[in-house]
Amino acid sequence: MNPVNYLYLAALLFAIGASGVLVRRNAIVVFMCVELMLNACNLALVTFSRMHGNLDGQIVAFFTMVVAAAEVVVGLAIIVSLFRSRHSASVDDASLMKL
Amino acid sequence: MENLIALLVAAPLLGAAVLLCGGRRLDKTGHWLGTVLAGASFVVGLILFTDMLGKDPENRALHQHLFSWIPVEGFQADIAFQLDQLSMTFVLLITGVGTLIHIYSIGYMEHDERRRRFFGYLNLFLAAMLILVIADNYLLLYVGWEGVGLASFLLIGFWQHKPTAATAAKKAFLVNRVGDMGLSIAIMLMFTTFGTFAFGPVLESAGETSQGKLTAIGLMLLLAACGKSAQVPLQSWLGDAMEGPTPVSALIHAATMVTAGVYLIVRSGAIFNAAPDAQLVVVIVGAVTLIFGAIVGCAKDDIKKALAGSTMSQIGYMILAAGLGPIGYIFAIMHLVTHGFFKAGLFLGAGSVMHGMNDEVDMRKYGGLRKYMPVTFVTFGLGYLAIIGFPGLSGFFSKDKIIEAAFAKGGAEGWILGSVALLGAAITAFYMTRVMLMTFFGEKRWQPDAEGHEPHPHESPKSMTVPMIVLAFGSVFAGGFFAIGDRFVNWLEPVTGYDHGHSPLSAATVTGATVVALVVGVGIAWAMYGRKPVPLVAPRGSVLTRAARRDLLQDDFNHVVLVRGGEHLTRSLVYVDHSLVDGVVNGTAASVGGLSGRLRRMQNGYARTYAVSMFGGTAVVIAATLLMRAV
Amino acid sequence: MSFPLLTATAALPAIGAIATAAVPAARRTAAKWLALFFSLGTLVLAAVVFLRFEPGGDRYQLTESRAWIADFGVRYELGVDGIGVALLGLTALLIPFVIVAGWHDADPLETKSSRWRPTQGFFALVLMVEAMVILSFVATDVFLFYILFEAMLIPMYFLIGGFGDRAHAGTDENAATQRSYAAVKFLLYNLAGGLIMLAAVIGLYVVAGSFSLSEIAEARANGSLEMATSTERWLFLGFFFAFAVKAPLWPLHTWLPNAMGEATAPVAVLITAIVDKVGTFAMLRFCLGLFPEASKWATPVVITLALISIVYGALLAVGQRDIKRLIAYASISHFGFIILGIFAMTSQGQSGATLYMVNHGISTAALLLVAGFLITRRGSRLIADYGGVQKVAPVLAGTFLIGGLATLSLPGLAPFVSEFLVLVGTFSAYPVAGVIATSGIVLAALYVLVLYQRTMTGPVRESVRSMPDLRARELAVALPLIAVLIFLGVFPKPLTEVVNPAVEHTMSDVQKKDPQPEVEAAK
Amino acid sequence: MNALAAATTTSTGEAIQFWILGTVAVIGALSTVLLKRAVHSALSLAGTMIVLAVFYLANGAYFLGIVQIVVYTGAIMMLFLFVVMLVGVTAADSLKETIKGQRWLALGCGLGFGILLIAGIGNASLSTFEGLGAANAAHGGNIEGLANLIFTKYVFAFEITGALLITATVGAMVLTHRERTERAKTQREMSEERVRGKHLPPLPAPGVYARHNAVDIPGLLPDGTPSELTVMQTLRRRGQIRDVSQQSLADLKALEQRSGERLGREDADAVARGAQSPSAAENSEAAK
Repeated sequence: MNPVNYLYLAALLFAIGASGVLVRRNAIVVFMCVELMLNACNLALVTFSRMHGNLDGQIVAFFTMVVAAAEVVVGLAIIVSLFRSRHSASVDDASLMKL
Repeated sequence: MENLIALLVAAPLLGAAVLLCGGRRLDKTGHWLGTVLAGASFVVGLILFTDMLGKDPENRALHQHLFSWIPVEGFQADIAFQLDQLSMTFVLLITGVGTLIHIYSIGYMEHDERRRRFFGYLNLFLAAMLILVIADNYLLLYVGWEGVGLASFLLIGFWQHKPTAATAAKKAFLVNRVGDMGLSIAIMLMFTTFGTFAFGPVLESAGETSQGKLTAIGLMLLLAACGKSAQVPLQSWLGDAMEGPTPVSALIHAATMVTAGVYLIVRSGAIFNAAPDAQLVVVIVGAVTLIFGAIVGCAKDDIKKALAGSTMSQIGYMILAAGLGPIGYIFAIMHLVTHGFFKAGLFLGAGSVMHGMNDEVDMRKYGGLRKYMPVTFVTFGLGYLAIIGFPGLSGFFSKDKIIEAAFAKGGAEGWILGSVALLGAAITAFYMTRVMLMTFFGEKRWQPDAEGHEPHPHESPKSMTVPMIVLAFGSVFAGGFFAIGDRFVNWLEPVTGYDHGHSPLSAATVTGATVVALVVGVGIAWAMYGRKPVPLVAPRGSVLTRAARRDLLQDDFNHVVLVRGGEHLTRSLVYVDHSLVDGVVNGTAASVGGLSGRLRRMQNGYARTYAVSMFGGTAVVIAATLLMRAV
Repeated sequence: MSFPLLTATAALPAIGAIATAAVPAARRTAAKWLALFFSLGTLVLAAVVFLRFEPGGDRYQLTESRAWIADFGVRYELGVDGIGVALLGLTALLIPFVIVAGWHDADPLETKSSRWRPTQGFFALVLMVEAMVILSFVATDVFLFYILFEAMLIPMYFLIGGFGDRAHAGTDENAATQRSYAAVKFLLYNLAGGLIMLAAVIGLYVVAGSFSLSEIAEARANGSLEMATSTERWLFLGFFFAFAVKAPLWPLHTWLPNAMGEATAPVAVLITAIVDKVGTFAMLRFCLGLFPEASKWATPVVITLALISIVYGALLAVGQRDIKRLIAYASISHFGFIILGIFAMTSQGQSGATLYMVNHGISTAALLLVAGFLITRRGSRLIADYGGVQKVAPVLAGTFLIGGLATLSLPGLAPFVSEFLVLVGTFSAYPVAGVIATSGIVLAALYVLVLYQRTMTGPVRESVRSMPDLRARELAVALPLIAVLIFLGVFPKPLTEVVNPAVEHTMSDVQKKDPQPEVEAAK
Repeated sequence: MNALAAATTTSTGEAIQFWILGTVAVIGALSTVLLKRAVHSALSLAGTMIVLAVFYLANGAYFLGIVQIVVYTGAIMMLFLFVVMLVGVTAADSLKETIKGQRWLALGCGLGFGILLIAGIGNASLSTFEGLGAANAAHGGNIEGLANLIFTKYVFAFEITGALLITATVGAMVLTHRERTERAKTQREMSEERVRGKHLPPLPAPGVYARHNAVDIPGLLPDGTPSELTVMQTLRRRGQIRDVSQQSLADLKALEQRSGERLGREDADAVARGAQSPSAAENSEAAK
């Protein structure tokens, strides 16, 4: 087997995650799908690192994780405070962008 | 001596500037200043004239180069003057008659509160006219050409509160502009053909280019002359121009400005000599106008309009003569000068009559005035005798020469032109006799005006009669002085050239025929207006008479075709601009607005919908990138 | 590097704009004097530029060059040629008159609160426009020029939309709607043009690899820059479209009558006499300078459009009922002449076009400002509301007439010189076009005289009976302009001297020679 | 490339591991998206992440593999679970789509995107790979190698990431922190309020008449209507009160019907009730 298969898997996971973002209305689940996409990217990065034989890919994946952690913290805080004020975690309820 | 030339122009120009900018302080003295400066210009002209007489005939021309006016690559226009015998003739005529008319106006305009401005305009006219005749290139001539047009506009519309005057002024300027267009195209043609438009080089090398070009230049110059000199088909403004004060009619619309066309053609003689086709058109225009003006003059009851018709006709003579080439140039100018005297005199006389008759212009309301205004009667009468060509007076000599020259043209052309000129002489005698009889003879026919003031005809003040007397002297003696011993021919020959021509008829025959024509004309007029009383209201008259009263319907044609047509054209263009040109733009805007109204519905406010479009967009970008790589 | 004179000339009004805007609300008069002071200072600097400029010297003089956006090769490059100097002078000359003529145009309405400061805003915007226009006349970097070309729309938009005619000021809802329509139309037209130009500017950079006029010219001269014919044509069209909108050329002209009709007379002067000149100026400098081959290729079409502009503008002017719209259409006709002169590609035509820009600026300013004084007195722009003004206000009528005569190019006044040069230049290259254009002089006489006759002559109308004549402030505007018109009409040499060498450069850019006169050629 | 220790295939063991765990990962991802309840989604995602951690290890990224388990699966996913609990663990999403065409568009986009990515990878992929052996060995191991890079080449990014984390922490606190707009009540004030209020005795407890002791089931008033006062404020806000009054009535009717059937009583009333019975049964099912 060639490690390229990992990349195919990453692509698959990324597409699934993206579809989830588009389909689900629960903000938490949407958020989880975003995490899934990030993880898929990380897998790709790690695989690249292996394919090219240097560690830069892993470093980037590492930073991604850190940034994802920060993002999750803030994102979940937003969801919580949103839930407090609206009593709902549905992304469709916050449709104030409409004219 | 050359440096004096600029002074000719500078004096009246200064007068115009001071009088027009000076404000009310000059109201009391302004007219004197204007008159003195006009006189000063005349004196300068005389000094230059005496100087010129002292020189060898071939080397009389003076040149003065002031400064380079428009220096542009390949295009040199200078402010430079040239004073030769031809210009000199005009200078003396313009400043001389001009000064007289300034003096006359002091009396005539005495009661007008805007007299100062009137004199300012007159001075402006003198300056422009002088520039016109002493310019040494066509572009500077053009400056004077339009300058006199402006002065004419201002003076015709001097009584601006009268809508007719304002309209007449506008009409005069517009019709003149059509002519000016001809002049500017002629100048452009000269520039592309000769690379210059100074008189010297252009006229010297006139023979070196194709006849087609020369014909084109000639026709364009003729168009200009038609505009300025009120020749068919651009004659319609002259009759209306009589709305201006009478001294203006005398100076501008009889003696000087309207003859500028003749000057232009004579000055450009070299071009016309080399373009016979253009010359032919010139004589046709002259001949047509000669008859046209005369017929119009026969039908008018307004004394000034009758004289205006006469002016048109007389200028027709001059143009005719100028179109004959070297045979006629000198006689055209000669007739121009004598005409300047007697026509100015006639107009001043008419003004004097109007002055005494509460500004009444209808000759049917005059009659028997010779008893009330003896001086006016005598001077007007002498002018009358001169214009009809009474043997021995000015008009006789100059007109006789033109008729002779027309016959001398030779061939069928000569016969036709000569006959037309003779016919014109007869009609001239008719309508001038009519004017004379209706004004000064018969019973008095005036009546109280609407407010009950009955006119009290009286002789005019000295300031008005003196110029009239001086001009009457000119009308009597100038022709004889010029003609006897060929003085005038010798004077102008170095400039215009002279060709005696071969007349099929002897000089005596022509003179006899002229006298016969004169007698016939006078006789008919006497039969119609002298023997029986003149009706107070004009009879209906024949078709021709009615058409002639309306300027032979030419104005109606203009009105229907040009004015109405123009109005419709502009109105429809305004509509087109608003709904078509602008409509396309507004329509585009409206459709964009509608489209965005549709597209706006896609903005439903759901973040997920926006996410779909982002995601889809990304997919498209990736697809495009891959495709680009694949290709 | 020596003293950056050009930067200073452009910066002074900009500083003036900021200073004027900062004047407190209550000190209105101080703001006006401050603006006037700065505009006069700019005039002095412009005079210095004019005197320092050596007609026989380099093509671009008083040059300045600094790196600006290094990554894209954008430089802050200034320099004037003769054409730039002439137009720089025109701008600096006219702005003080605009300010004096608009002295009371932006006084606050009583209904507004005391913090309302329209006066300061008005004069600051005028100075801002001046700064941008001056800079655009001296910019020799295409990108810098483009930025200014677009940026000057912003103050103009506010001047048109924010300061309407005093005649209809205040409560008239309809007038306010009309005004904002005009302002938006102005903005949209010019933005559309500008955006297309932006595409062409970028395209030019891609092709030439530089924004600098001098570098591009050099590359062209030594053959290192080869533009494909079609590329050059597309780029030319992109540039030309923007300039044709600005100029404006038929059929892109319809914004001008709206904008000039709704704006106050001084702002209308700003539009037609100054800002629009950037369009025609840019045609000369950029269209002809950068794309000579494409310019020659487009000449027949451009000349046709210019001729249509001349005749069409004049005919529409005749049909107008509104004084300012009439003058606007007259301007369209005159812009037709300018563009005709530029694209005739003869020395006379181009010199004439350049002089025309200057002379048209001055003559239109004279006519329009006096018309503005008239409109302010009566409170109406309609020709039909006037009649017999000559009797009650002779000086006003006289100055109006002289302005009108200048508009119809009477010899002796400045516009004649330029118009005749344009006609001669056109005629020598394209005789038929020259003849058609000449008919414009008849039409010009028609609309000017009709306007004069209907407003100034005839019986005195009741509504104008108590109309005062020109006041000292208004005379201070009208008389100097007339004096300049007469001076340049009689002695245009100071202008032709600086313009001629620049025209020679342009002629060598397009590699054209004047047609030789027939007789001389034969010799 | 071959000379530089490049390989074309991995070991067979890794291949087997990939195919098995890869399937698990995809199934986890799909259930994350498709399962109704947030808790189930979170758990599936955690599973997928653990699989990914194994893949990291298999790819030679030992440090990241561990970090993935510790930080991602351990910390982040637990955070998710906390929030899910906070927001309501029982609330199941309705999977009915409300935006017209959204689901098809999303599916289309997802599929298209996936196909494009896979096509792109397939287009660009190498048939050989280098392996991390040399890179890991260069500094004496994977962690040392990473450390070497982080603290030299990427030190600036690393510092900024630190700042980001701090900021995120502060941000989370700020976002969830509720500013107290009034003074906290003292015990005395609270007791006084209680005495003055409507309810002198303590609030009634939930589920008084319920069939089981659940806090989310309101007590029924004597007339059989549920009293919201009996349920905790938080649950009330979340809308997680389960109304059992109707359910118990339905149960009662079902009981009556069943006994009626047994007794052979058949009237129209009973038939009508019979139609209701399945839904009632379902309700009772859900209550459990």
